[in-house]
Amino acid sequence: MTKIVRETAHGDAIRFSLFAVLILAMPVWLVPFGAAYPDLMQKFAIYGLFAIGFNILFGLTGYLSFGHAAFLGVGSYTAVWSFKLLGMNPLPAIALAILLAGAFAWVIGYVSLRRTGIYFAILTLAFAQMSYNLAYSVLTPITNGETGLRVLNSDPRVLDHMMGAGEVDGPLVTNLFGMEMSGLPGFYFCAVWLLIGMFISFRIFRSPFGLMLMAIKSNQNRMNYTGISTRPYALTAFVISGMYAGLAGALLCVTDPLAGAERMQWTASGEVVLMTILGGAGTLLGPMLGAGIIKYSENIFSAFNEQTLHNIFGFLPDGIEGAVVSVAGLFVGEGWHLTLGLLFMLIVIFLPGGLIEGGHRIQAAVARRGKGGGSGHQAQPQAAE
Amino acid sequence: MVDFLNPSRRGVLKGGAAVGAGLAMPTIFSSKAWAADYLNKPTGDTVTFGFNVPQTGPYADEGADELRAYQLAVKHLNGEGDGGMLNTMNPTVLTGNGVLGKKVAFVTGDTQTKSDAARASAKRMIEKDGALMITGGSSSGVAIAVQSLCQEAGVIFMAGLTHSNDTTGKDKRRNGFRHFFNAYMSGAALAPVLKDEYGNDRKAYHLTADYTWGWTQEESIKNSTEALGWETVNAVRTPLGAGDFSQYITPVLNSDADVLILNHYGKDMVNSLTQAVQFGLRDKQVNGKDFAVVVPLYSRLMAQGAGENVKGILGTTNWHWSLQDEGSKAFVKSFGEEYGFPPSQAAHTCYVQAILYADACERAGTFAPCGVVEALEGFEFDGMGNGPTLYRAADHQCFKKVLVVKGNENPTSQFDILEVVQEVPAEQVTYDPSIFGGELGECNNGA
Amino acid sequence: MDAILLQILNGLDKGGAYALIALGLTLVFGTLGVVNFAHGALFMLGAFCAVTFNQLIGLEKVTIDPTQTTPWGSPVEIRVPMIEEWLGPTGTFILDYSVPFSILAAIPVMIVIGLIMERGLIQFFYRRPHAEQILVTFGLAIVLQEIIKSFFGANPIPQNPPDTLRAAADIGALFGFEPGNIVYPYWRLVYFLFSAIVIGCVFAFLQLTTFGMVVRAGMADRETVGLFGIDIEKRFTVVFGLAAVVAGLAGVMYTPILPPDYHMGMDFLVLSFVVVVVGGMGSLPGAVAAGFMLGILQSFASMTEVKSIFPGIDQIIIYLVAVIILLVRPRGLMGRKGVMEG
Amino acid sequence: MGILQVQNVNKSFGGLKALNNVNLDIEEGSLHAIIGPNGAGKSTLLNCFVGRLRPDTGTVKFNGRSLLGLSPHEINQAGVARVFQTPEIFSDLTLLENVMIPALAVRDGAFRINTWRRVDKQPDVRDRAEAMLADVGLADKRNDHSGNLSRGDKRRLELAMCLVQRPKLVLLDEPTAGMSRADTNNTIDLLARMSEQHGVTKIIIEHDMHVVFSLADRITVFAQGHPIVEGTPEQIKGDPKVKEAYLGGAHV
Repeated sequence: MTKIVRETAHGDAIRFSLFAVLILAMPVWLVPFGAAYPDLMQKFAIYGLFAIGFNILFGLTGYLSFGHAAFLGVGSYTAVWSFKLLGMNPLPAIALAILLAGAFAWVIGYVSLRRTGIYFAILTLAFAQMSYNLAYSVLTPITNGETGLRVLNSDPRVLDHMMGAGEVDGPLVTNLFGMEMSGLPGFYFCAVWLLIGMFISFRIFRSPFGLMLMAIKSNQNRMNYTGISTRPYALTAFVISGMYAGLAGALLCVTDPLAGAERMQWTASGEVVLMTILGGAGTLLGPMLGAGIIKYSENIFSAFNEQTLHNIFGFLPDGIEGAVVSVAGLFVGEGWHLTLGLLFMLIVIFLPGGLIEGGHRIQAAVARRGKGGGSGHQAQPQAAE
Repeated sequence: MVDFLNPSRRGVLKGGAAVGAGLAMPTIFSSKAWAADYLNKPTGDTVTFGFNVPQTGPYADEGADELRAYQLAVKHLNGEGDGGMLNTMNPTVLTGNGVLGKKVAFVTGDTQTKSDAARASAKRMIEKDGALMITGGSSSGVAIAVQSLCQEAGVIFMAGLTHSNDTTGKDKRRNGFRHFFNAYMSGAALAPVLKDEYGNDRKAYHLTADYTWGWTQEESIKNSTEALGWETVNAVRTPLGAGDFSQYITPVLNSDADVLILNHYGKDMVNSLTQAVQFGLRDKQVNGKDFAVVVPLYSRLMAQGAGENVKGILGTTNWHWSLQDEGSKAFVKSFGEEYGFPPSQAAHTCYVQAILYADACERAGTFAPCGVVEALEGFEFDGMGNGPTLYRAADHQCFKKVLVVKGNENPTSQFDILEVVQEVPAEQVTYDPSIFGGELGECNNGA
Repeated sequence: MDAILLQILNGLDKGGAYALIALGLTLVFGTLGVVNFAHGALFMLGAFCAVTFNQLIGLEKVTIDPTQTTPWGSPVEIRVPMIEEWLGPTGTFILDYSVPFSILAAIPVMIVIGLIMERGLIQFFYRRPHAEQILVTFGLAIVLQEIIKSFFGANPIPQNPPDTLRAAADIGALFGFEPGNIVYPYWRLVYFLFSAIVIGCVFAFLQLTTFGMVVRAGMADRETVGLFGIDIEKRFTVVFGLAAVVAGLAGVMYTPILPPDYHMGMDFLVLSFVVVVVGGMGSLPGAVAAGFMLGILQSFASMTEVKSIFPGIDQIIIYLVAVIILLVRPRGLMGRKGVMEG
Repeated sequence: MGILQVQNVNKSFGGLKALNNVNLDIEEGSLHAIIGPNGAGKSTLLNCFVGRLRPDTGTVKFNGRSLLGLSPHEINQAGVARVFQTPEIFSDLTLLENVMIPALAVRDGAFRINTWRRVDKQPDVRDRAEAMLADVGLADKRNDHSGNLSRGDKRRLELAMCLVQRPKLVLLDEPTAGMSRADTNNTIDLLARMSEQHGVTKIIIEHDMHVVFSLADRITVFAQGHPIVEGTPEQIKGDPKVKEAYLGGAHV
């Protein structure tokens, strides 16, 4: 059984500040990893938010949803429509996206939460697949189907025109009162939302509400006989995580005003499950970590080609180099899915609690190796193994 | 520091650099942007191309072939190998010593045949790797999405395989160029051949992939066949990736139709064609005529998947390795020597796009996108397969011969699947650029 | 009328494939308690057994004709299948019937694959949460399909049905309808019969053999069977092998209908899960019934007449039915209480 | 007028009559034991009290209010707590959290979105939970993981979870089943002490006669879905019908 790996509330302020510093300083410390370019950092922040929200449902409440990509999609489409109709300011777009994704999540959650376990998972999957299939075909007037919904110069953009910023010569970029939301400013915009989202997640984890969610995951039967009506709690968690997904979807469009239907596909829902578990479901920081690793491997591993491999292994003798390159070539470039698949298997087999659990284990091992008891650096009394 | 507050400032990196400087960013962000008069201006002795092809997903094989062609093109541009179509292109200023004195380097990315992933990958190549030009792709959705990204970022996009009218129609962009043909041209080229083969009194039944490309093709083919006097009995939309098409094929049997037109590509085409043949459609007689199946857009790679079922079935294709002009022969030879098999049409179009871009830079004397755009617009050339070709200025669409092909009845090898029935001259497929609407807009240098 | 009959045929045929895949999935779930997301990959591996078999028996003797060269410079090769050279007409016959013959090859291969999977990985996940089972088998599915992709590429590889079964049968004429209106490909009829036979065999095996009785008892109440001193887990390993064979055979026989590619398992995975859940997790008759029911409904939803009333209904029908059934019948058509609700 | 009144309750499953015209009246403040052989309908009756099952006919009134049609959490909110045969606790949480959850349920009701104040900064609830843990002798384990407790400690914890709600009625379903003798005795002591301190009404279903006779004020004996005898422990000990119910007929 996986147990909830938890830190105590003690030290949250430090933990959060550290997190904030790490996020805001990403453009610096990611340089040696080759990941310090705006688009990837934006993706880290956005998918981090998505996973953090998903974790509130899956990690805390224990409901495995296979349909959260639908809310991401709803958020994206809402945001782009807000750009088209209202204007390129991201704030109304985000507000509307969160609201609409929340409403959508309420409807789907209300129906799906009548069931639990795999039946719940399949219900959410069914709703998401219906949304995706329709968005790709019949709903093309709303979603622009395969090509994806974009902002055009001919769109009304009422607010922009009122502000006298309606005529733009060149591409339409979202801007926050004149500041363009692409490149690094775009990243920092997402990062601020990530920090807000993370802060709320901290509050939920430590609140009585969060405790109720954990209790639902732990023993729903006991909850019923403890005078708690579990379904509204689960539904609230579902809607909150749907709103996070809507926010993430809106941010995807703030940094890149195009909403494609593929982001609603079931594989996209599966991706956020993987992110959460990879980092550690039910932990505060795990989902962010998982999101970062998956997006990193998607963007960096897939970019390797034979040429880059030869550059990397160029120091080896010719014969060996050729062999190493052809073996390594199986795992990168067009083979990066293989790496991803192996990574999942290894993590689930050996670290079911995710990377955060791995960290705890190392920490515990180090503590044991140290001066023995009483050194003050022992595993937290609450950290479960 | 106030630079990025000015809304007229464009460019992904410029704004980034402003904040970057404020935070004492590493030079990676600032050095390029400040010195440049256009985005990603090469400062060293290399110039970077970005090859954005599907490496995973259903079009991975096509993507792999595209990548092979690009690598070959880079070799030829840098003066390695036998030079391929560099020797046959006319006119050209390329000499095989790189472009504008710089050696060509390249980076690759995976589009996954998804607009989101393709844009993320293209952004990486632009933002991180400093690519000046993005090229490749195997679907229209991706092409349109990446084309508009390149427009906004301020680099050149040389489309790979994309067949929708929209790419150079309502979604055309000044920074984007397409060498591949489109659905309208397929219809225009196919119609006369259909008339010769099947007469002008036919009833057509369309099965159409239910997404944008499928719809544009259905419309184009409908228009050109109805102009022949054909009647369209029905047009049914099928879900993308339906797998089993039997429930869409059986109604064809009971309809009055005597021609089935499959507006499918990729796996959908392989499956629907295989299954249609199994249902005996090709052996059927309706209204006293032999029933016919037509696949308006053929790809040799995909046709391989349908095996013997393609025999005798008409369609169009952009290029085929069996063409006997000097350019095609040279390309097939150098590709075959390098990889041991002939190139696909996707490989051809991608190779040509890379060469054309390099040539345009050389002629313009700059890598600045606006200069390249100017050099490519209205450019006429020959010797790249498909005969004399025009890159039309009004919509950045290439006009050249379109091949009408037929599934080979007696293939001599596994690559000999299609035979060319007719090379339809460019005049016959040329159309008025205004019919599809859209605006090219201004070119964008990205800085 | 003809149209409706044809759509029922289409549904039976599609339903046969769904039912075969779902059968193994639910068998594994009911016995081992494992949600196997790699089950679609087994279907795909089965299909590639047929491809490999075909390529092996189709091995060609290559003679090079140095006088001619291909346009890309290499000499022209003349290829003759060796099996034809050795066996003459028998060889040609085997080549022609390579798909049905590859069943013989696929059964042992799939058993071995199934056993390796179960002993090597699945057995460690019996008591792990379903979410972890889903993830690890999903990872396995990706790995398997990427391996296939690196050997066979991403494009579909055509497999032909035997020549005599290639055409379509005029079954309408047999029953006195107007000839030519109800025609159906022979191979699809074969596929439907085949799936019915395999389903029948699996049920007979479980109903009539002692082994099957123990397995069924284990599905109903694992602890009690364990109390009798029966090593139920050893039998479950065999059950996993059986499920792998059923999925594999479904894949082998489906290749002439759907040219196989590395991704076909994933394409079927979600659908077959929906089938299993609609039928009721762990219920064998439920899986079969749901498979055929969804297949037929899907066919009807694709009719132009229906689509003109509900646009896009064919895109969502399966999911819509799943939602309705799960809301009306909490545990699917024939599900048992308490299964998979934790 | 007792605190819990059961009148003419019948319940069948298919053709099987699980409860046959049951009438019961539980006196406030008493510890009422229900005993009987396996399959006598004891657990079915309990499930009718807590809202898991709904009787086919008859009424169940708690403090004069009908419980029929209420869901388990509503019945709990009305003041009925339940202890399960196997301790049902939140085994992923700490002991303190386990007890705080029912305390929160009392303070905040069946549903409240309460995300602003940290859970460990709710002194009212926390103090109450800690006092309760101290009461059952688990105070020094309050930050441990409850999943690792011994069975006896789990039972104590579950009792604490019920009692912290200050219910009017506690239903105990074989609270010592499967326990060691030592744990059973501890549990008996605890129950006895709880009766004194909290003065709650209790209904206990039990097989273990030792437990029943050392604790109960009144006993009802069930056989075949029907209460056959009711009385004080002394009366029950001597009753011939009880012997017959256990030794003859049903229980083989």
